Amino acid sequence: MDWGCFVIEFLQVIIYGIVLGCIISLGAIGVSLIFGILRFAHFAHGDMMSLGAYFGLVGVVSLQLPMYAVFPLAMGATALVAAALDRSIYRWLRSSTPIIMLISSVGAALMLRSAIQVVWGPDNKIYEAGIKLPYIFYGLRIKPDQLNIIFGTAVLVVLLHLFLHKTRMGKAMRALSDNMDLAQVTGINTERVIFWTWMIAAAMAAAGGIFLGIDTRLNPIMGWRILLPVFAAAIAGGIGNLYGAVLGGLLIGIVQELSTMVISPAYKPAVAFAIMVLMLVFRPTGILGGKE
Amino acid sequence: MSIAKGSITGLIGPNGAGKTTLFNIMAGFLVPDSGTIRLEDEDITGLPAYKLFHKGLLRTFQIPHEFERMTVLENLMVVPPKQAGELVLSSLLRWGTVRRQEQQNRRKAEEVLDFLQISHLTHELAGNLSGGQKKLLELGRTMMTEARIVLLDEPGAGVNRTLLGKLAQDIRRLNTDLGYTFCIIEHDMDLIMELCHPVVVMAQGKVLAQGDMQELRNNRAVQEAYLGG
Amino acid sequence: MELAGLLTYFIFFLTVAGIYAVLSLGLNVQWGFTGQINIGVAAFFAIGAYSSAIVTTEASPFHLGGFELPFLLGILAAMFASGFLAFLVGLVTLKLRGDYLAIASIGIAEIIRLFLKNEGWLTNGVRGIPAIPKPLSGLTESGDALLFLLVILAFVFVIYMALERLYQSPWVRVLRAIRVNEDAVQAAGKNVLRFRLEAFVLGSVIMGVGGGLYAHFTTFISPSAFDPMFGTFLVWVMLIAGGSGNNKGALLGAVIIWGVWSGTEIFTSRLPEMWVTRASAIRIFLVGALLEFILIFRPQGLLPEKPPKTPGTARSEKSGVSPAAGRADT
Amino acid sequence: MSLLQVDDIYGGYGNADILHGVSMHIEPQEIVSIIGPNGAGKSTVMKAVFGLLKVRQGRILFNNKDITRRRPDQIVHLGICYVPQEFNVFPSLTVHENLEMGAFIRKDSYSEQLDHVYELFPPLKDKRGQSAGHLSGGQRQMVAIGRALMLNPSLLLLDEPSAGLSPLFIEQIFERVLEINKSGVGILMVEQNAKQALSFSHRGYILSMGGNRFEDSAENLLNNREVAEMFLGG
Repeated sequence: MDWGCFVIEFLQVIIYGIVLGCIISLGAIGVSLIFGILRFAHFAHGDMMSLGAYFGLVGVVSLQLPMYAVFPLAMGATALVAAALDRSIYRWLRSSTPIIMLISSVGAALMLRSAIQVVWGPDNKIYEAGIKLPYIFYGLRIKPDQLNIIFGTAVLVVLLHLFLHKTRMGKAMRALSDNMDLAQVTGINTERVIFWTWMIAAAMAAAGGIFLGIDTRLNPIMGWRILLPVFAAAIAGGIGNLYGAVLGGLLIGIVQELSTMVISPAYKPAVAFAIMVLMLVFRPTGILGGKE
Repeated sequence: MSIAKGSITGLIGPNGAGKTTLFNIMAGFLVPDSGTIRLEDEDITGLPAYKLFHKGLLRTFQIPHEFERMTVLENLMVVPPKQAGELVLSSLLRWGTVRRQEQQNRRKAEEVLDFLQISHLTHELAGNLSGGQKKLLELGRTMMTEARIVLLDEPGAGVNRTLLGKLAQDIRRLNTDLGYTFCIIEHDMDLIMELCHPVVVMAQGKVLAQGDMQELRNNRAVQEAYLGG
Repeated sequence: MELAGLLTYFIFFLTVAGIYAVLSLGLNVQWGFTGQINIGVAAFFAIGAYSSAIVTTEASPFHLGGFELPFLLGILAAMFASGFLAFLVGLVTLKLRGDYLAIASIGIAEIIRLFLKNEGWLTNGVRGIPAIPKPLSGLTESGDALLFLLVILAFVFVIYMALERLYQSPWVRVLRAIRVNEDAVQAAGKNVLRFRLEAFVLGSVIMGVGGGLYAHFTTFISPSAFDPMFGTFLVWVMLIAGGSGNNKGALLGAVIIWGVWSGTEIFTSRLPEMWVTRASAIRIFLVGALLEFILIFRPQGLLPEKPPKTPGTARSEKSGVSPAAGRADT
Repeated sequence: MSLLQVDDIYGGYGNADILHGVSMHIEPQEIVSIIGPNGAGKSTVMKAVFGLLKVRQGRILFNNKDITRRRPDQIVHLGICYVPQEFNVFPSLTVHENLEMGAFIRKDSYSEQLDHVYELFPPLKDKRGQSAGHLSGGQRQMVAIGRALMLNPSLLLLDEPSAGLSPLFIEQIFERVLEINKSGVGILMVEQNAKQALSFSHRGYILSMGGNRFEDSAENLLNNREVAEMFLGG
């Protein structure tokens, strides 16, 4: 292979990595938000992504809605499920240890996944049949879907940034993430903020799930499979730090895809794991520095 | 600063003077940025806490670190070093040895409880003790092994008057009978006065003065440190 | 005939429950005694199964093998392999906070799963390893299943007794102390990391045994047998339902939850055709709900942990009058 | 009628009491300091008033309303604000956002109050866009006090406002506290820095071992030999 080809190939892989990174980022943002405020690793987050993807399926296939209308619908529906989950399960365990919360989120993950299987069945699903032709720039192929994913993620991250910095509830969320006790003595209704945190985290997860469904296929275990990269991204970026989560997501996505140039693609998830372990051992606060 | 062998050295100073930080460094819970710590001429700077323990340097905590879901007896029996039963295989295979050691340790623990006069609490869960009793238990844990020097972090905090008197007595008895060296952080000046000689005053991360409590009380700088500029 | 069928089913039920009991006893060492969260039980289970299978099977062109070692050496290999894996994982992760261990452990499980699937030379990939010898088979005409059940029960019994003895030992006493307050254990001169690592490895070794037993029971293993649902979550629910920290609880949980699981199968198999395919999902949903229910309403499980009796010549035990002693022992 | 009245309270964390019968009262528009040796339970009294720990026995009245055992978020609504000693700002929020958080529960417009706070602490105005975590200790204390003022409270609880500050800043902070008081806010303050605190308080309480030891006008306490000695035992 000559040098030019190699560069093209390399850039091509980087593009795939960015697409995957965007999807991972959207999950990692939620994991990071929840950890920042509730101090536990939310193991049901991947399955929330799956749920979002399937709600998207309802919008696309059953309701025949255009994609831009599907997103708010699926994100809203997933947010409601998250809120219900918090009200019915997590809230009762808030006073116990983060470890118990973690175990209960594993239970919640099981419930979400099996609920998806019951409703939609265990088979692979896709949003749209047919192959779209990629655009080609200087030999680089990029599909319209992939552009949409990158663009959509950027829009969502900007919206989230605006929410967190311009709205009262967003600022309160950041305040809670800084110091829950101080927020309490300031008179902030922490339960309400926590409620909103769940909704936002779940909405982001839903969007990530739909993108994942667009990029690959839908199946009930898709969320569980991507949970490890999502955690790895949140940790690599500095858990509790949103921009870190985005950066971490892109890092994990790109390195995972690049790794396929050297090792068997089957071991992609192992790469995420390796980055995470290296991070934990050498720089536990993550790239941008997170909470403890 | 130095702590003389066989002394009961008091460490006092206003809040934020850095006393507990100093303790944490001496006991191996924090690593100093610079400087050295020596235990009888041996450099122990930066050694982890569990290694210092085996060199005879023990500590207690300001907020009692009891094992709350374990009985008082178990709390004490965790401490003795080199227990055969702490190895999985010997627990399984050399049960006789382990049992014998356990009996020894148990006797030792019972002696300690007798010494502290809390043997009626032997089988109580440590979490159910009062604040003062927990302090005694902290002290008791240091008695389960041969110690050269014991760092006590506010043994008197939250302890009522009667129990405090007893605590003071126990510390003195340990000092005279068993030859323990103590270094005590304490805010209760009565306790310091009763027990400690010499007393070291710290303020803003530095040693301000050292000497007898009587002298220190009349020391201008010390008064200032406490009352504020 | 009806009765014989029932008996066969009963033997099968107990055999599987026994294997699960081994897994949940192993998890009890990690979570119950020490407070370590291992969400990759399936990995150690699988490693155990594959190790034992590989060293005991006849030569095959599809996977590594041909050692034809006896069953007990297979189990030994299973113990060694899963223990070694646990040692490596532990070295890296045990210094970190508990939730990081949890995250790392799902990573390990994922990697092991990929490994078993993709390294065909070793494991025959997704097609799995067949013809794993079953010990004591062929000795009687129809009693193979029963004999194997006895083997399993013997393992459960030995592991249970060993753990009960350990529970009385200074070793577990230190583990329980670490769970409550690590700093104070440090101050008492114990190398906390060493104890944690030992607990993690011991727990995983026991899970490895469970894997080995499973391989010889089914005589055929493939990666799909070790999915997280059966390999990890069910074990967690068993331990938490039975009572974390209590070995009897781990046994009881294994039997009861396996009972619930098999019981719901009888129920779901009567569902209308279109629902049968989804029945397993419904059952998993119920297991998840059961876990939440227990965590919220009875976090200590059916048989709560209780402090072990301290050995020694207790004066209070001799005289038997101390009221405090009475309270602590009940 | 006292603004705040504390009647013989007992309480602490968990089972062990730290307070053994503390009583005090604060009149409207008064500055009252609580001083005493370390471990006397000074901060604990304040936390008890603000509902941050268990009061086992005794009564706390605010404007004649019983607030014993109310939660902090309820107490805030009644017009008491609390400034903790440590970790009293949201470090990743800007100065401005910190102040906004202080007014979180206000439904009405608070821009006037915001201007008032910036007037009171001019340095904050220049740093309004900076994250509070990057401020100096003194500025952080200003943010913390400013945040508490956003609700226009009638009683302000300050837990060691001078802790860890350089002398210059201590003076500045105390001056501001005096000014806040002049605008009609009652102030209850825990202080290590006994002399300076008393020098601008109306009255003071001296605690020791979780109970009242002395209560007097600030002036008398300052000149009391016994008080000075008490800090050093005896």
